[in-house]
Amino acid sequence: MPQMTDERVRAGLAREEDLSLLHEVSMKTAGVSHLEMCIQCGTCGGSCPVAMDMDHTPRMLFAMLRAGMREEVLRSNTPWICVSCYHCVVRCPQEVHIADVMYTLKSMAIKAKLYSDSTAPHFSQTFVDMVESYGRSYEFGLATRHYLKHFPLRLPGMMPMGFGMITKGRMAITPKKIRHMDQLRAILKCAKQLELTS
Amino acid sequence: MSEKKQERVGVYVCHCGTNIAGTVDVPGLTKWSEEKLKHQGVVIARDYKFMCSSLGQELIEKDIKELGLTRVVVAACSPHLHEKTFRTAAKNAGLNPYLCELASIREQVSWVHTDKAVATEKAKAVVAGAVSRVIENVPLEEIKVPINPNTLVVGGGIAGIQAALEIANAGLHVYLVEREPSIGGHMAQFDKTFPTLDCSACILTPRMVEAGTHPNITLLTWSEVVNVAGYVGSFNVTIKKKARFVKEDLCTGCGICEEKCPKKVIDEVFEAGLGYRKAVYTPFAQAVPKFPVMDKQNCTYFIKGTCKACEKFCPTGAIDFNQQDELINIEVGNIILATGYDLFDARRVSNYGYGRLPNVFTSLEFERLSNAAGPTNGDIVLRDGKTTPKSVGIIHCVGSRDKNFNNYCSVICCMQGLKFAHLVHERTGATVYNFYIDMRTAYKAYDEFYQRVLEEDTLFVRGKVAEVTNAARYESEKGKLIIQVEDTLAGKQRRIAVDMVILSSGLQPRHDAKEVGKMFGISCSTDGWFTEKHPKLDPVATMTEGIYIAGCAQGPKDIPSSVAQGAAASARVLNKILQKEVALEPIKASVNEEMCSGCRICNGLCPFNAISFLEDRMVTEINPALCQGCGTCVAACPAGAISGTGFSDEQIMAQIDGLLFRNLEPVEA
Amino acid sequence: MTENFEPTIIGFTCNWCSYRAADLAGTARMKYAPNVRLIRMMCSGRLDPTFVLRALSNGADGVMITGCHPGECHYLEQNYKALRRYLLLKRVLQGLGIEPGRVKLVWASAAEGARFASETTLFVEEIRKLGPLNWGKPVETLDSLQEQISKLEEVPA
Amino acid sequence: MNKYLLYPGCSMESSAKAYMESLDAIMEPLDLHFEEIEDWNCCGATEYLGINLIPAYSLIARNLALAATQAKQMNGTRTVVAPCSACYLNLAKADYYMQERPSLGVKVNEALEAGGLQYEAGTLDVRHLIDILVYDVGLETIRSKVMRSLKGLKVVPYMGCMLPRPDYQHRWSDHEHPTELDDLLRALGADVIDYPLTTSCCGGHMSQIGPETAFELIRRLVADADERGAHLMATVCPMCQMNIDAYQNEMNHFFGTEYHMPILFFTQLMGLAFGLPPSELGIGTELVSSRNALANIGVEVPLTQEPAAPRKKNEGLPMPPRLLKTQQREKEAVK
Repeated sequence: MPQMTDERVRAGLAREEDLSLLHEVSMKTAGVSHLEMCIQCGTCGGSCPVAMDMDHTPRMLFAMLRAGMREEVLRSNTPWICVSCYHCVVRCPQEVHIADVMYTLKSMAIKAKLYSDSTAPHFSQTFVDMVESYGRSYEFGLATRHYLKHFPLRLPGMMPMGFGMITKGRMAITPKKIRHMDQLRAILKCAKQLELTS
Repeated sequence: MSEKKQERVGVYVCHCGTNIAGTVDVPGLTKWSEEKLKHQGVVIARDYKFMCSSLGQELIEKDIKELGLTRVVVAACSPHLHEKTFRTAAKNAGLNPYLCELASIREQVSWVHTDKAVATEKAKAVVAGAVSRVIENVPLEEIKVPINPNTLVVGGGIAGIQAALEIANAGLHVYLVEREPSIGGHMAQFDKTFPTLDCSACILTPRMVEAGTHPNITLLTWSEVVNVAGYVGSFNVTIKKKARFVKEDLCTGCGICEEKCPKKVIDEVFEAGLGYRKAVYTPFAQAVPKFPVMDKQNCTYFIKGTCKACEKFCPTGAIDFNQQDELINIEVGNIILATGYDLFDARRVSNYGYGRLPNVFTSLEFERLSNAAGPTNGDIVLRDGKTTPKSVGIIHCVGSRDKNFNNYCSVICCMQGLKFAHLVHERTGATVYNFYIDMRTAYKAYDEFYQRVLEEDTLFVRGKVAEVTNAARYESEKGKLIIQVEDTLAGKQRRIAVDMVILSSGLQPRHDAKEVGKMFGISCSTDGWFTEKHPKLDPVATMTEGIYIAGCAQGPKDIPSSVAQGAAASARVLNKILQKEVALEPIKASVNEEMCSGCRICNGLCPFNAISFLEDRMVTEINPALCQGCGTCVAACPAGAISGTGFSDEQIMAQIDGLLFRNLEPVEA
Repeated sequence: MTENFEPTIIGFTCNWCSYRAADLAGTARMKYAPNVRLIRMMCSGRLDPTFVLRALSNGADGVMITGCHPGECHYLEQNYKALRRYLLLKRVLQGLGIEPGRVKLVWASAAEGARFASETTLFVEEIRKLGPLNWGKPVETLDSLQEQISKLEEVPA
Repeated sequence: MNKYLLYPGCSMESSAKAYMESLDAIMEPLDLHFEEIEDWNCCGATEYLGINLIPAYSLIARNLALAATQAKQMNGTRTVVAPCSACYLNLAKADYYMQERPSLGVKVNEALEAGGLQYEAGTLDVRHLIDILVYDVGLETIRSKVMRSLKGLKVVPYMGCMLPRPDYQHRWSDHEHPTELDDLLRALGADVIDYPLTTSCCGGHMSQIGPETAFELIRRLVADADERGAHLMATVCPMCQMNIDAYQNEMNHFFGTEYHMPILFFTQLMGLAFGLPPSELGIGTELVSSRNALANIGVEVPLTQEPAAPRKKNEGLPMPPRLLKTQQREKEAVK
């Protein structure tokens, strides 16, 4: 059973079974999500600059969360399309932390292996791998690894750009590494443990 | 300790059907009270199905007479419900009503707890507390004060006008105070009124004229209340009558001064910033009173020292540049506040572009735009003053139902939006879109109007508009306003290009509502509206005796409800006046001069200025007429020289001990 | 032990806001912890700190003071005075070696029945964590009484 | 002028070198002093948050922890400056959420412990570079340093999204149309264009994972700027610069358009206005050359080697049907 942060729930004023999936997402989201407050007004779906490429608008996703449609939600491409521009967040009349909920749904989808297109999750993972091994992002390694895997066709078109970036000294061929990598590793190791227990 | 007292206490426990008996072991509680509280003086404890019934009351009255009870505790519902009932019963039986206490074991026990044993124990504590307390009660007499038959109505909008007329027609005198140069309020600015679409001015002006000419109404426009002293029955109010620079006794309202005045000013108030007025002006043709006012900030004479065109041309010599503000003092018995609302400032919703995109209008601007007496004589045109829009988008809930601005629903916006849709359709034939979150048309003949607008092919989109922008993405959008919204019923984001956008802005408490509330001694809700005494059963009275509220000052509402409240408030006032005198709860603080050390700690504490210091005798004195009985000074007095009736230290200390079972008779082991 | 310990709490309420909030919670049949026993005053400004000390020394484990939200006081500004006294009182309690957390000031308007209910429940939990306050518990001459009280406390919530 | 702690962020050393160079260049005339956070690490950009909550926030918090310790040694400063909007948001967000949700703060600190660090949320003030320039240095000072006014240079101020939103500490004039950048550019004498898309998104990481999506967003920005007759765009964010500069060429091929909209960092424009030579400001490292744009104010940009191997026409990417549908859908919507 998901533990309840919601004051009303603790005071026995709301029934948890109605809210379980909603609260699971709420609990896994940084900050206080206010997810249960959504009034389905569509401000988010209207504000979204990339709604046209989403299979569900954020609003629909929240309705589906309420309906407990776990799989449909986690399969949706919506969180992966989200560009976290925070237009919806500042406009939402109910102060729902929409962008952060999207991050939560991504991580839930990855854990449940339910994402439809692997490009985005792999990109994130590659990026994270770089960071975990160098402590810094490493654009060249990232670009080459990522494009070879997902956009081989795109490479020729990218060449002049990549070439320009390198000649203009805007992309280093070799990665930068932080000094106390050991410290960072220790921190992340512990953090991952905590992630599992929470 | 309380054992010394020899009071004869009766305890009466109510079943309230199963409301109490369902969760509390009533017979057990009764028996317990009789045994465990005997030493406190409980001589009888009874339970009954419905204590508040006439039979229940008779039961108590009978015991008081026959068993010679000197104190009564009724364990039943909240004192806010039946305290009066049982105190009256006590009174009928010849016992001072203030020697009867209520112990709330319904609202505070049976209704909020489930476990019978636990609930019963808490009920015992509550009763024990009440018994210990009642023993410390002392007989009190209600304070009677006479009611001054005059009434003050603040705010000359439709609610205030209605209230004033009701009282005046009953033959009693009313002072009607209005901040602006004319009465009429927001309603005077409107074009049509929903749902019947009758012309606002046509139905309002007769009332304005009646109020302006009524022998029982003293009309004080261009005036503001600056101070309120006293209490129900006899308020002393100071009103500032701002200088008009026009002698009302000489002015005929011919309007020549306005015609000749060379100074043109944007009219931010009546024309909502969409039209112009002169430096000397009457805000609109049907203004009541007809006398113009001079706006000192903009008058050429006051700025440059020359001009006086108005004075030169005035046929009756009514212009007086030396007029000063004057302070008027009046005595009234009751006050009705009908101070209305401010319109939400739509510029705060920057994604709707008001103030940045010329063809975005507010609801009030549109009212003036569509008003035949308005700046465009009723032509609905774009900001350029000539182009008629081919497509118009009306956005609901602007600044309302939004935690970033106002949480509450502004009530009128939906119907207002529908009215605008109809007017645009009727006058321009343009395509009209209405963007709403929920369509709220809940009132007589309102939904029918919604149906009518639907028939007129107005396009409804369910979704809170995300943004209004002039950044075109496609040729078809160039030069237009693009409304971006999720059509939540289609589940798709849409971009709708229109020529004109109207924001159905919400209502807000007056910017100075808090200060006004403070001046009249009433409180505001978290949203800033004046708080009524009871949200359902007492919507026009306030917690302060003699002060009533009506119209939008109490919360957003439409014209019918404002009128109804105006009338309701006046009815409450009339009933007070007819009673000739009013009884005040005798809960007051008083100073024991022997004990007062004159430290003056209490002096600064009273917001009602009831506390004064007698320099000659070096002691503090409390004026019972002004004291409201909050008890702050009682708690503050280091010498314990101030005592508060009804809630004395003795009573509260005793109740504490009772609640903690510290008054139970020790049972020998 | 603190798990099954049922605290006894005295609650001071304002006649105009929090007492009505309690009534509202009742009318709405909202369920909350039964440990708080209320005393009605005309205003939180009436609260004499000695009331709190009296309650704590006579067997209460905690005291809840409730009043109108700042700016909403029925007597205009007296709840601010309550606030000042409350802050002072917490210092005094510290001096007496009592956890200041045993006294809590809560704002609740007449409309906030739900808030009153949840705040009450939360406060009871806080006191439960602090454990019983053994100050001025009855002496042996009243041991029978003590029995009674402990009996009450055994009753499952 | 008191010292600030600087969190440069990864891109300042690579793709946004020009930003760093120009910042270094203007610090002296403005008497600004930054102290770089010792051994700072990547903030995780928008990627880590989508994978693991606690690790993501621990990664960010390490920087805060290091900064907090370093701040103690300095003359009581508590301000961390981030020139990159994404870094700024991540740092600010971690600091804010660790307070809003104490349980998160506890866990993150538990993780930091493993590295012998700890951070008490709220200790630091996380601010963006432009915030410092506009509100600490002040427009007056900036105006006084202008040697070569940018008069005649039509600029659209592009704030991007992650700077003014969600704005936990209410630092910005507005969420939708903030005026900080406009005012700063005006102070430099530039002809500032009212740009309705000033806080619209550049596509962020979508240029990497969903190019069609990103290209459309880039198109909107560039097209509107072009429509309003801008010579160039001014930005405060490396990611925005990267997307609009580096991907503009690809975007043009994708839509068959021929936009040429250079985008420079506001610090580069400040440098120019302060009379510094373009070479010191990393001007010329942009892929969409600002040469012609800057010619409008008589600034000579030395020719740099243009990217070689111009692609053959037929080499463009196949147009995916998805976007065609989209455009139809959008058009219908307009009807």
